[in-house]
Amino acid sequence: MTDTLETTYREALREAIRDAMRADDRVFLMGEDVGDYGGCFAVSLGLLEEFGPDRIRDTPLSESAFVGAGIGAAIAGMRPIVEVMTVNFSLLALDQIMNNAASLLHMSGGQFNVPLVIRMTTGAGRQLAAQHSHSLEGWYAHIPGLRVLTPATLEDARGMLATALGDPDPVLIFEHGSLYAMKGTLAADAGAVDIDHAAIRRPGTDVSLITYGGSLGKTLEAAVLLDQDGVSAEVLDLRTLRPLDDEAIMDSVRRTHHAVVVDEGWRTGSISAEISARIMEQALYDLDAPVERVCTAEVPLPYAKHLEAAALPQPAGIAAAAHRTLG
Amino acid sequence: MTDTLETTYREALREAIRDAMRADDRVFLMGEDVGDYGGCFAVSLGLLEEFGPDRIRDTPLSESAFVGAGIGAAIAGMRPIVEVMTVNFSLLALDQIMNNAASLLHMSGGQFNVPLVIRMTTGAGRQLAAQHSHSLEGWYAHIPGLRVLTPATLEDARGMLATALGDPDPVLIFEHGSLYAMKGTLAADAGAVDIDHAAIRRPGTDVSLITYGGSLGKTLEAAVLLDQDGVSAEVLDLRTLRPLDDEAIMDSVRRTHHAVVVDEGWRTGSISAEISARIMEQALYDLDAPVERVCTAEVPLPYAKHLEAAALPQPAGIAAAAHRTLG
Amino acid sequence: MSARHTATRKRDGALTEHRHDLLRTMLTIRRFEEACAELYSATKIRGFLHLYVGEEAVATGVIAALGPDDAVVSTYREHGHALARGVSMDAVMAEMFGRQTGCSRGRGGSMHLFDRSHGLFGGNAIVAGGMPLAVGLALADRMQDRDRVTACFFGDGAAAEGEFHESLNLASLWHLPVLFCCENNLYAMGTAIAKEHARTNLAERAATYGLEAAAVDGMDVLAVEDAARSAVDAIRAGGGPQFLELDTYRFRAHSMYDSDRYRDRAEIAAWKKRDPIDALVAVLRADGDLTEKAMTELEADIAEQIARAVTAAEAAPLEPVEDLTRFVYSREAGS
Amino acid sequence: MSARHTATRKRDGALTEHRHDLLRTMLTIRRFEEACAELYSATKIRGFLHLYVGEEAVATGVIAALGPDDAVVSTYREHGHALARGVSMDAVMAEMFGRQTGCSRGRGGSMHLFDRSHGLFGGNAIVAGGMPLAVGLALADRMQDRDRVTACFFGDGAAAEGEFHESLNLASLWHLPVLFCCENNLYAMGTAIAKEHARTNLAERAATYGLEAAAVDGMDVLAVEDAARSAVDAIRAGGGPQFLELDTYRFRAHSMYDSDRYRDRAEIAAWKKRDPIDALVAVLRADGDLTEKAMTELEADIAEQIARAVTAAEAAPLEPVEDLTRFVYSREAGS
Ligand SMILES: Cc1ncc(C[n+]2csc(CCOP(=O)(O)OP(=O)(O)O)c2C)c(N)n1
Ligand SMILES: Cc1ncc(C[n+]2csc(CCOP(=O)(O)OP(=O)(O)O)c2C)c(N)n1
Ligand SMILES: [Mg+2]
Ligand SMILES: [Mg+2]
Repeated sequence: MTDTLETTYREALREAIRDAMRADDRVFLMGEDVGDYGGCFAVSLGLLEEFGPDRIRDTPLSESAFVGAGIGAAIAGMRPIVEVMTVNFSLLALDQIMNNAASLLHMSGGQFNVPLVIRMTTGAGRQLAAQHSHSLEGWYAHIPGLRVLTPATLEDARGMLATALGDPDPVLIFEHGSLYAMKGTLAADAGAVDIDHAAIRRPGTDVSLITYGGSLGKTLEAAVLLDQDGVSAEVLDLRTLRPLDDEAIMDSVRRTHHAVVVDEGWRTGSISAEISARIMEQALYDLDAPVERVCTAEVPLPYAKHLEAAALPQPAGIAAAAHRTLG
Repeated sequence: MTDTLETTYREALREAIRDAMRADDRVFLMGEDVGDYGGCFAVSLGLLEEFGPDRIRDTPLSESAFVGAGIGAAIAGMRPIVEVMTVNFSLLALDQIMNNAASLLHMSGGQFNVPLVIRMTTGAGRQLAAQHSHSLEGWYAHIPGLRVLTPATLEDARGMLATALGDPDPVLIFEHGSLYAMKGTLAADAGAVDIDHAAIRRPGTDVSLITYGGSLGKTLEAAVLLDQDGVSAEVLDLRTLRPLDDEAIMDSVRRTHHAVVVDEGWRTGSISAEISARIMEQALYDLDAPVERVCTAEVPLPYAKHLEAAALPQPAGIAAAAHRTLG
Repeated sequence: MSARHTATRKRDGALTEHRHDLLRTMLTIRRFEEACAELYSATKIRGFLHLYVGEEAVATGVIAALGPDDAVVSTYREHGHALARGVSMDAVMAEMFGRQTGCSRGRGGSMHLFDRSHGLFGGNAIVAGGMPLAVGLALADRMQDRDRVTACFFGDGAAAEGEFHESLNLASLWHLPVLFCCENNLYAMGTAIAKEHARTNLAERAATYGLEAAAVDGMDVLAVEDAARSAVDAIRAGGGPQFLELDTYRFRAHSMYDSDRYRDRAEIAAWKKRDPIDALVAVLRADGDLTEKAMTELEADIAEQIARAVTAAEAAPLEPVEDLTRFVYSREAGS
Repeated sequence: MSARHTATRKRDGALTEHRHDLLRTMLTIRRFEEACAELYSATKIRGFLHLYVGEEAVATGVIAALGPDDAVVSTYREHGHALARGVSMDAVMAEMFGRQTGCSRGRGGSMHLFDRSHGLFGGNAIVAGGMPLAVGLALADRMQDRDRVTACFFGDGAAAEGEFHESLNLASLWHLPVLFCCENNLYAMGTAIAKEHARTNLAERAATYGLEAAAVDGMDVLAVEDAARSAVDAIRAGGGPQFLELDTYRFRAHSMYDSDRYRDRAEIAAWKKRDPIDALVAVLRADGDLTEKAMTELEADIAEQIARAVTAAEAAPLEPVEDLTRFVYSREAGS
């Protein structure tokens, strides 16, 4: 077996950027505080020193302009990695993402593809309150023309960027803020990973727990709780929210006949609703019970620790939902 | 019975605005070209002459600033009706809508409610191509703190605004671009309507066709087609997308045991997914078949008439989906 | 000044020919759009149709100053830019007809004309939405040491959008090769510039971002070309972005839906007296460079070209419905 | 000049008292935030914590010039604005602790302090996000003939956002009673102003929207108050919006997460020599208006007030979890 190294989600992301920049000079990183500051979550720390201010490019607070500039640069032959500090601020650039990045190829009858990667932090859990805790990756998964990735493991943090940069079309990568400090081991030669398929992170036979991103850890904890109750839960990590891997989802549900979708987005109109609807459409007769959804309470996330914790999906709640499906 | 008058959806909206402005000087209309131009879809035509430029207020092309100004004005005692020309451009104001309008009440611990009404045109069908044809009302229905209305009839065009203005919190009203010219008769004394309940627009016993806004007409046409095939379709007009009237939805499904959701939004992550998921959660055992969804193809809407028509929900496709659920 | 420079430059065959080209371009745009207006009423063309009639000198003059490899980013009012850039009229007309032979394969229509081979990057219908894109094209050129210049067209109304501010600041901050061309036709749809901007001097506003900025008579194609030429030369020489405010006027309504209630008839009439095509014709006549005959032949020639384009568009195939979801992704991915 | 004006105004009891109030306010903010930093390390306060240390003269001077009914819109760095505005320290501290007695009932935290009774409209953590809101407050005041002035605080980085451009244009175009207060501390997080703006003279930029704009020494509370007072008077007299660039510096990192790698230690040291509190103390001492004893008593007084606030916050109840979804809607609607 290949030797491994101790690392973190943050370092894995950084190494992925470093590799990409070394391999291809068309690649550059652009965003607020990616350079002198080292990245608001320290992902790009040290890269300025290696690659210089042209390729580790600090931008003004102008989300719409620098995301749009990334789109233009991609069309003109570069391979930009645009970092939007958090998904909350990406609303200011949403017009550019939907009306330009996602639409140009089709509007132009196939002439202008946009090989752009946009990275942003998503999610709650650090008491950052209502304007800094959104989970809007489900919204982006609604947009034709985009690919949406949600790395939840060190392997994916390390490997998804390279694959995304190889994609001829815009790819969004959502990094959950609670994952940056996650420690673990990674194969020393870890590299590009497939971004087309969901992954079973824990096999099981009684119920399928379907999740992604920052909720994977909590869902695995729930699986442990369920195991203690004698319930064998399978945990499916979607990895990619657009396009969804229907086959993997249905395959798991057909084996377990019970499903719980865990999603940090607000429940109404979340990606969990899409998954639930697809399961009904494609596997209704394999279900022994309605698909359950465990989502964030429909409230602008409050600062107070106990209120925020109560608003977010938690292992006990996930386990309870699984028990409900099992009746 | 009260006497009636011939009118249009456009005129009904205009009369509603006129009434509201006459009844309460805190009410004013603000947006691009609402004054001198008469409204991009002529809804406010003539109101400038009656109320003057202070209360029929033309704004610069600054969606974020004038929507935000509407929020501030609402907090400070006015009752603004902000018109955003179309939902496509509302992306530029989405940060203000989500992070201020929808969040201020909660973030402030109940101190600052935002009695604001935002009107915008939504939808496709007029060959306006990719940047002018979005149906994003489903997205807005995802946001806690907002109310989302989709008037599909003359009564609702005439009556929803007054009720919305009476609401202490932000209300968004989506007017489908294809409805403005819709003609019909309205009670001369038509006024405020309830905005809490869905409405059965055509009773039926075999299948529930659940829809809203610009798709209501097509769905009613589909019901006629189905009737010719001996299928009795019930057409439920949701009217309000947030909060959804679960009771009305489940009541219809429990009677027909079959459901088709018709939604002009792109299928993945649309409001139709939420409705489908809720039906499974609340009425699975009343269903004789999976809930079907008829949505817009997942493509930036093309200009060419035949391509656009093929991308959008159509009566024949709706009827076919109903037949599929009936097996 | 620079305009006079050209006008008085010792006339030679090349100059005469060049001015005739400018005239042909402006007249082609004018007649093409007049035809489009009729085709719209005949419901052959649908969607939104924004005509450039009266503003032809702007696109014609600026684009005449660009090199073959330069880039153009425009708005929904871009027929003139496409034709001036040399995009085939057949392809533009076919696009309006929604045909497969259209320059965007019928998917874009009037508001979304694209042509990679001519460096036309659209056709953007979100006001100011093309500005960040232009900044990005220029950023890539700078990073790849290309000496391409990107001309970015937008209106006076667009200058009120946040993206105008962000884009000018970014281009100036990063010293990017963008020529910002503000087509100031005094109205944003029905809103007069005085209701759009607290200060209506847009060149002055632009200058505060540290760019060279000038206002030019947008009804004088020679003045426009000269101003654009010196700006483009300076940009290509590494001087950073520049801004031109091109003062012009649309002779027609904002779009085919607009009943033009907000403009004073006298104002319109006054501007029509400054028709950019008449103006150039007058200069050429004064210099004895344009005969009646030449003018008649030119009109006939253009009329025939348009007729051919219409016939071709009528006959052109539609994109098969099975291809609806083509070009959503470069590879045929699903969702 | 206007600063000298105050400083040299014939000293009387009222003036002495007023300057002591300014000192008390600045010192209260300083000591309060020093306590917050410790409480953050002790994990009593969580989330993002942005300290105002070094910038106290700005909030103190501007807010001293406001009337009791005026409005304040601030950012995530707003402890100083809240305290200067007279929001109870107990309520602010309790908010940081996430308690029910907090000024936002524990839902806002450090970045979202609100207090209707003191005209504090937040506490906005989207950079420049409060600017359109301030314009709207002023619009409502104008339409309702109230003579309220709205002071809108934001940073140098915010001036790069599109909303800055849109908001200044709108306020000037509509002649609204807004005092735009740009807290120019030379950095937007780790990005120096020269990397944020092509032209770093923000007052000059603001003036191009047609507002009165001036740059003021933000480390001199008397200068700030005088500049703000004349601006507020002019605005209240119907003169339209004004803009103050307050040149200042944060002595601490951007937030508790920031290791401050991007600032030169010498630069920080130089600015610390201009500590606004020391500066005012020096003036008072020179005028013989501040005894050692008075200073010691003031410190003791503030220390005790903070200790009480901490104790009260510690003891305060938490909002019951059942009330999680309260205040999503004014009426208890569902979704
Ligand atoms: C962001 C956005 N808001 C509103 C519109 C609707 N709209 C289309 S053109 C236009 C006026 C633009 O005026 P200007 O920039 O001066 O360009 P002109 O049409 O005069 O050439 C408006 C309001 C839009 N397309 N995009
Ligand atoms: C729209 C948006 N983009 C990015 C951020 C992250 N962020 C928070 S504060 C800040 C710097 C703002 O600088 P400035 O406006 O100068 O205010 P200062 O912090 O210096 O007081 C950034 C980038 C944000 N909160 N909102
Ligand atoms: Mg214009
Ligand atoms: Mg700053």
